[in-house]
Amino acid sequence: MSGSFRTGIGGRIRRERTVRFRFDGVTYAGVEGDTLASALLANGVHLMGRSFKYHRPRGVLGAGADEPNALVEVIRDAGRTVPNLRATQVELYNGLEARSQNRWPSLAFDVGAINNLMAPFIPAGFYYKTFMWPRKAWDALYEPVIRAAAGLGHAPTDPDPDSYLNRYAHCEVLVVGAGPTGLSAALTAARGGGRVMLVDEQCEPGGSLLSEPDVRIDGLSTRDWIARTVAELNANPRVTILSRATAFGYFAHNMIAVNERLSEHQADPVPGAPRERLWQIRAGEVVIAAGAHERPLVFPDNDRPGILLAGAARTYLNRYGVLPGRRVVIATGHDEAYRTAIDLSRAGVEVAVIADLRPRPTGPLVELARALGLPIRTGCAITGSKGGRRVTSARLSAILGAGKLGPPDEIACDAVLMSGGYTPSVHLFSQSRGKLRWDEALSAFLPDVSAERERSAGACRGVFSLEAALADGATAGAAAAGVAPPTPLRTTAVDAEPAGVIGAVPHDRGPGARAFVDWQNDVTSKDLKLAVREGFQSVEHVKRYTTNGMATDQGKTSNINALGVLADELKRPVEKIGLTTFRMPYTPVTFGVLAGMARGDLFDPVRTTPIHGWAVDQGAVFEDVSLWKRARYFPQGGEDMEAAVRRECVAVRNACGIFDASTLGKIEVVGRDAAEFMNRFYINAWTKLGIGRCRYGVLCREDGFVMDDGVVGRIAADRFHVTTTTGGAPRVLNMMEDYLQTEWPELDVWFTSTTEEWAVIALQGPKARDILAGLVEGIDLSQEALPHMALTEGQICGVPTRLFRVSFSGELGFEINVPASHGRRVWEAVWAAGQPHGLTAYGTETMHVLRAEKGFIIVGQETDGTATPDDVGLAWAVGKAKPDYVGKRSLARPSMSAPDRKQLVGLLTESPETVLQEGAQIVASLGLKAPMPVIGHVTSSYYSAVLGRSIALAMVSGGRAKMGETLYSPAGSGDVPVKVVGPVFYDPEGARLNV
Amino acid sequence: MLLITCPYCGPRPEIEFAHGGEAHIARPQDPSSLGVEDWTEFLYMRANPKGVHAERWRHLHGCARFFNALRDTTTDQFVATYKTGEPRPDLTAVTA
Amino acid sequence: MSDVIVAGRSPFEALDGLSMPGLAAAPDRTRHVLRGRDDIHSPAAEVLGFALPTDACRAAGAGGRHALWLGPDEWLLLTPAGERVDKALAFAIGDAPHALVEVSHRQVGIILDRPDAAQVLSVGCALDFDLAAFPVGMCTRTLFAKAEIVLWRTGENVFQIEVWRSFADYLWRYLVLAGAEFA
Amino acid sequence: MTRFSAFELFRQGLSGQAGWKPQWRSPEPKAAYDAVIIGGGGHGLGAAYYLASQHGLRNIAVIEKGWLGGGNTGRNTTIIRSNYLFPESAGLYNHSVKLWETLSQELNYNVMFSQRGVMMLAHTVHDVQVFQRHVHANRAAGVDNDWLTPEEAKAYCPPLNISDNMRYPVLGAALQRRGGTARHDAVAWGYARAADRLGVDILENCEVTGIVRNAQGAVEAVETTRGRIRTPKVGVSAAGHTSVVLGMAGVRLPLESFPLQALVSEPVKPVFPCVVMSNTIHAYISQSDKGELVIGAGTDIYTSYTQRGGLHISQHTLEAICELFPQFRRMRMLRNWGGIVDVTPDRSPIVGKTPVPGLYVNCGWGTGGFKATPGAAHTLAWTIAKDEPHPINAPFTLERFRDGFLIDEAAAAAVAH
Repeated sequence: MSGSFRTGIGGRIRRERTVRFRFDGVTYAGVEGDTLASALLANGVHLMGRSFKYHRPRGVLGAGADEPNALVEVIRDAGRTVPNLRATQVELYNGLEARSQNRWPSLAFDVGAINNLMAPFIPAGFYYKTFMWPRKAWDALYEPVIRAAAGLGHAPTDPDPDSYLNRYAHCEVLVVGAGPTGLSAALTAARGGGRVMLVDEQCEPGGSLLSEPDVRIDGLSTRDWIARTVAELNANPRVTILSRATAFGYFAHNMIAVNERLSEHQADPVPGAPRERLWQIRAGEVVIAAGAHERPLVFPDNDRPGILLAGAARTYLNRYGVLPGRRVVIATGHDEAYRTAIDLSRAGVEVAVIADLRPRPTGPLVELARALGLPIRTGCAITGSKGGRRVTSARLSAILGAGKLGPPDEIACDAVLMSGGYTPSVHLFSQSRGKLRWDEALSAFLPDVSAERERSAGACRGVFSLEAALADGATAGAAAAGVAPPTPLRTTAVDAEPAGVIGAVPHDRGPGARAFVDWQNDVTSKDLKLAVREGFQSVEHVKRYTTNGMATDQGKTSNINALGVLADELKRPVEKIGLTTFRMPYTPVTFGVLAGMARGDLFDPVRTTPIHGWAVDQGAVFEDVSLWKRARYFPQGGEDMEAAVRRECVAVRNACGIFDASTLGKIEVVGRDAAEFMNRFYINAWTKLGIGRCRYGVLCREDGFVMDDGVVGRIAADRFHVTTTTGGAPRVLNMMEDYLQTEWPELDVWFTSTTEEWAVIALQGPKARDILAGLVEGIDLSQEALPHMALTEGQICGVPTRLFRVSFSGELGFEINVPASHGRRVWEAVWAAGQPHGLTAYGTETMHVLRAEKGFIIVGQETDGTATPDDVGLAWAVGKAKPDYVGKRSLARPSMSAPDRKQLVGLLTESPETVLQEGAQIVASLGLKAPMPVIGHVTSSYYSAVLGRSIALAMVSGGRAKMGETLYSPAGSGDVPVKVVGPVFYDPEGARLNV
Repeated sequence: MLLITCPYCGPRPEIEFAHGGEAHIARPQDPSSLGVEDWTEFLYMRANPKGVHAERWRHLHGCARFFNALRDTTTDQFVATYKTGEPRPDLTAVTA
Repeated sequence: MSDVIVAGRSPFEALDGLSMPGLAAAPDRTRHVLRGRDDIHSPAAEVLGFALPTDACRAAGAGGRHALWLGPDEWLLLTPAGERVDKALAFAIGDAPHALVEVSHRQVGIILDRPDAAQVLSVGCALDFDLAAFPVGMCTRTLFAKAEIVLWRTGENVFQIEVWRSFADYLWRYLVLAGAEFA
Repeated sequence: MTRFSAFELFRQGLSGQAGWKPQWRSPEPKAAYDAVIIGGGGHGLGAAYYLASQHGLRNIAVIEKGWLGGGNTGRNTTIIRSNYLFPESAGLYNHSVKLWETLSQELNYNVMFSQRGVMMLAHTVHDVQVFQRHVHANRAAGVDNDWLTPEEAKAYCPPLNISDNMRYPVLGAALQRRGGTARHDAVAWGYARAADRLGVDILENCEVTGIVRNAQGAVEAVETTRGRIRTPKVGVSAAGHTSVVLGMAGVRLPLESFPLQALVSEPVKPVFPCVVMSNTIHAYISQSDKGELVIGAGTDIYTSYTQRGGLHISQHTLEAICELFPQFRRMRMLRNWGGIVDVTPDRSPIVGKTPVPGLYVNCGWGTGGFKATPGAAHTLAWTIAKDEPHPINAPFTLERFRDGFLIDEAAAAAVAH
């Protein structure tokens, strides 16, 4: 019966273009222009899914973004699977493979449907009331079972190979929605000459007009009017139209996020073709023309396949040329359903009856239906349906008033088309934080007070008549663009009475009957009443307790009916109950498009130094330090890190090592008040620091805790070369600017980041001077001319250098600053010159060991944001005479000099081979059980090759008073005794420095 | 993403800025002369108002200047932005 | 010392030929950051041969020299490779408070010159590139994706980008990827 | 009050579930109470419950300006763990975890505490040092925390990408097996129902407009939109609004309130067995009982009470999620929301007395509030009842800022989440 529900003519499909696709393994034929839903309906397939909780068989309910039932997995391959797609929005393509969800073993026969029989015992929130005994069973049994039953489709199993794009855009007017209102708004706004963007979620502009073949606008058919309008807009270079583009989020200051689908609708996207694009649009003015969603009727058994929204049925007929059935019952509380009845009967479908809840429906549409001789029952409620995987009959009862119903009768049918009226789509308006008001006449919330430069137009603000909506759009577009509105367009549309019904339809089916409000989450009017009975009166509580409106359709079809049910139950007007807040996104948005291009290489910048390439060539192993890649060690011939580091350490101590220190932060502090600023900023005294001399600087936060450190050189009276930690550079510069700009604007000093101006080559070891001697020009390297903590400027290898005589290793050392472009060339020259001297390249790991042997701290390793300079043995650095510096006042607090503060000490294990783990805890006595009083922790721990034993630095409470004492470090293998010693393990008198 | 009007560069996207916390908290001229309560007040206590808030921003990835702003923390709408050192604008004047 | 600079290494080496029409490394330049108040304007103008731009986010230039306004007291001076103006400036400015720091090697220049240059930039930069909002001659620090750049529009479809050298590789790769959709 | 049980569900099922009574009353405010708790979230309701159940105070009220659990209780990613660095923090959070383990039974309300394990990923050498320090510190404090190799981490969480060619490869992980998640709304409702059963008045839609102090400066009453209520003791658990409420009593706090966003995917069948956190690249993810992937984003950079943040914050988090779990790139964000988190300078909470006699505060939880709900409520109740801190919340005083005894988990490089 393939295609047997397809009409012969009409619609926006191309019948001559057959499209083959598979659903649950069965091959079907559709046509170009179909959605998966319309193609299945054309094949007479209504059963498309199973509900979340009761696993009830479900057919398609709607025709668009509001679909709660027909959710499918679309599979291209293991990495290209998407769960929970609405069949109503999946554009058909050749070879499309779709699978129904939340059923086992098959859609037709689903074991999970057992839940349906259990329904009386698993009402809303049942899981809060049980699964508590025995305690253990929750982890072992209950929860795993609950989880297995939950969920809809399956997550993809392989990495997504597709790419996603990003675009920032700006326009004077953004129009959301390309239905009649939006098209009219964009057309008018464009005449203002500004940039206009028109975004629409469907595959082509037109919106509701795509389902309106017979109306004429301005003398044209809707098809021609859309074409003419789009053509005029496209002809304007200042106008951008985006289709398949959903405006899903409205953010502060008129930032609207739009998800554009680029290739999902194609049968064979070009390999590597981007899949989606995120648009972040900053708009001067926004016109929301988002339309409205049709409301289902809440009556018993209203969820059988074959029961769908009347407007959706009309869309399937008029846009897709598909008949929802052959003999239909129309159940309505709203005029629009009459259009469906009229169009269907004209298409040859038997309209068994139009059951209208309203006692005396009037108006042109009703009259038209009467004139066509369609059977109409007024004051008639639909009170049930029959059928298994497809509805077979509808149960109708006359409403006698006073809650009484007449005797029911059954009308055979293969489809029930229902309408409770239309709910304006106020999602985006609400997201923008605009205020809504309840309109009793329309039974709808409407935009009231805008929070942004925004205006709603057309159906999304309750203007439903086509002619009025066109005019409303034009007015909004004109106002947004600051132009005069054009003369209104005339149409041949027949208007419907806008009012409809909300809440539950009266029925006489007893307590067992289930009338669904939220189809996907299986929330019935009974569940809502139960919630109220249990004291959940806030609409947010009811939503959360029953999960009404929390399914993947986010309540587009259910929220207002739920409010209606609550209003009845609470005997309170709807506006007193209020509406749950609308949250972005309007429809679900792919993670990938939000992550955008930030993946792999581009996830984060990879910062490398000018010397990086050399280290790569040497087979260095790198580590990530903030955004930088730093060489950690240079293994030779299959060395592991331990072996490499021991070799590198010994080489530095006995000969010389070369180390890339380029990542260290550098800030040039310049101006006649430079010294004064340094005095106020760092804890040290700077005024007396001679030109050509260096000093180790320590920076505290205002709360007195150590924040950063580094060597500072004085280049000139008014110029300091400040170095910072690798990760701390931006923090320090920002803090400098903060104090200068907001606290001390009177100082004449400026800061410039020079981190990347200079490549820094650290040459450390007894042979350093010999190696350097042949490379420098006009620089006296002697101890007298260039002692420890001195600096000079000159040339090296023909390029200018700032040469620092500094050491972070305890050896004779130089830090050669050269212009970054020359870093590698100079490095290679030094490397070559060093070979005869046994020059060895070393990385950060060896650097850490060398400085630990000397008891030098690393900020962030010895300190953790709660250490004062004195705690880490840097009290000597404080400029005692200074009246003030950042942190001084805080350091004066009594607690900052409490004797039991954690203080930096050295630790030696009894066995020289035992290397404590960094982070290991320190306790005062043996054999303690947790929770135990901890008095400290190991901050750094290494095996020192040159000392032939392990060493550790630790922060220990009152540590400096515990010299010589034995403490313990609890470990899995038992407590490790450690002796407290000074933090300097190697060359304590510093003899090796001053040579 | 907020749109923030830098007093020097004009309206710019939020990602170019760093937030600097509450404005108009001047560091004492001579901190050492402050009692512990006053120092704690300066160091830590914040108004954190629900409503119009005077706050510091820095156009970090722009002109790099610190400046001040009045913003309603219940709507995130800016009332005014002004240069560091300028007095907090009189709201009645601004909103008039 | 321009010859030396030419002998220096460019951070683009790692990119092994990754390229895109209209994307090129700018010629080497000598760069300085000049900081100071109003009293340096006229002495600076004497040396540079044109007035320092004092309008926000505007560049000025003459004779191959350019000054880009980056902040109310901050200019980026670009001069042909090796043409140094620092000593002359320091002398001319004299005692007026100021700071002059060379940053020739801190950053590199990239030129984006193609009909859709503004669109390519819009992939990663949130600024409005409409000529009314970002006219020719405008310059500013901003962000492109996760990299801070100085963006300078030198023609309707021509942008000069200055970026710190360790971000150049990231920026270049990102621009090439961004341009791919317009290919 | 009907007791919850499978049997009761079945019994009610036979009568269309028609016999259930309200889970808590909606009483009119009395003129006076022995104690009043401001804030009807998990913390406030819990404090009332423990005051009633452990300290015998029955004549007390909880005042909520909106609906119960409408603040951060209903807006978080429900992560529960106690593997904090400093013993003070570990003590407080571990006190909570112990209470969580029997909370469903104690309240006779299934809060669905799921001890699926919380795994914190290390991506750098520094991370490794910090997390190994955590493991050692936690063990000494009696808190379970294990160090895992990348392979062990993958075995515990199969979807995890541990390949070396990631921008920030996984170098290891710290796993607390007792950590997990819970059903956030149920916590508020469960405490409310249990407190109500003990006589606590829960006053919804009742906003505090003033705190009245007597001549000695002590608390005397609270002014509300439902009238003045006399009480000698007021406990404030108002999360993001704490500054505003304490401002009514003239108390200034070291707090700033920031938007904190979270999001969920569409529900899918079970695919994610635990909780994974990466502080370095800002990704926090688990899967709810309903099947949604629950993802925590970071805070926006500015203070705000809008309960809304910028899209770029969620983007940043999803970048990280998609790197760690590239197979989730095609999953879709269903819902995104924002809470208001009150943050202290050391990212640790303030639980205890204030300068105003009779006024007690529980605030500053930043992103860590939900996991601490029972422990914070329990110790606040103790402090209110005895007018002195419980040993566990004693370190978390307001005075620690004056005296410099910070408990700085953030600076210790393990951002508290």
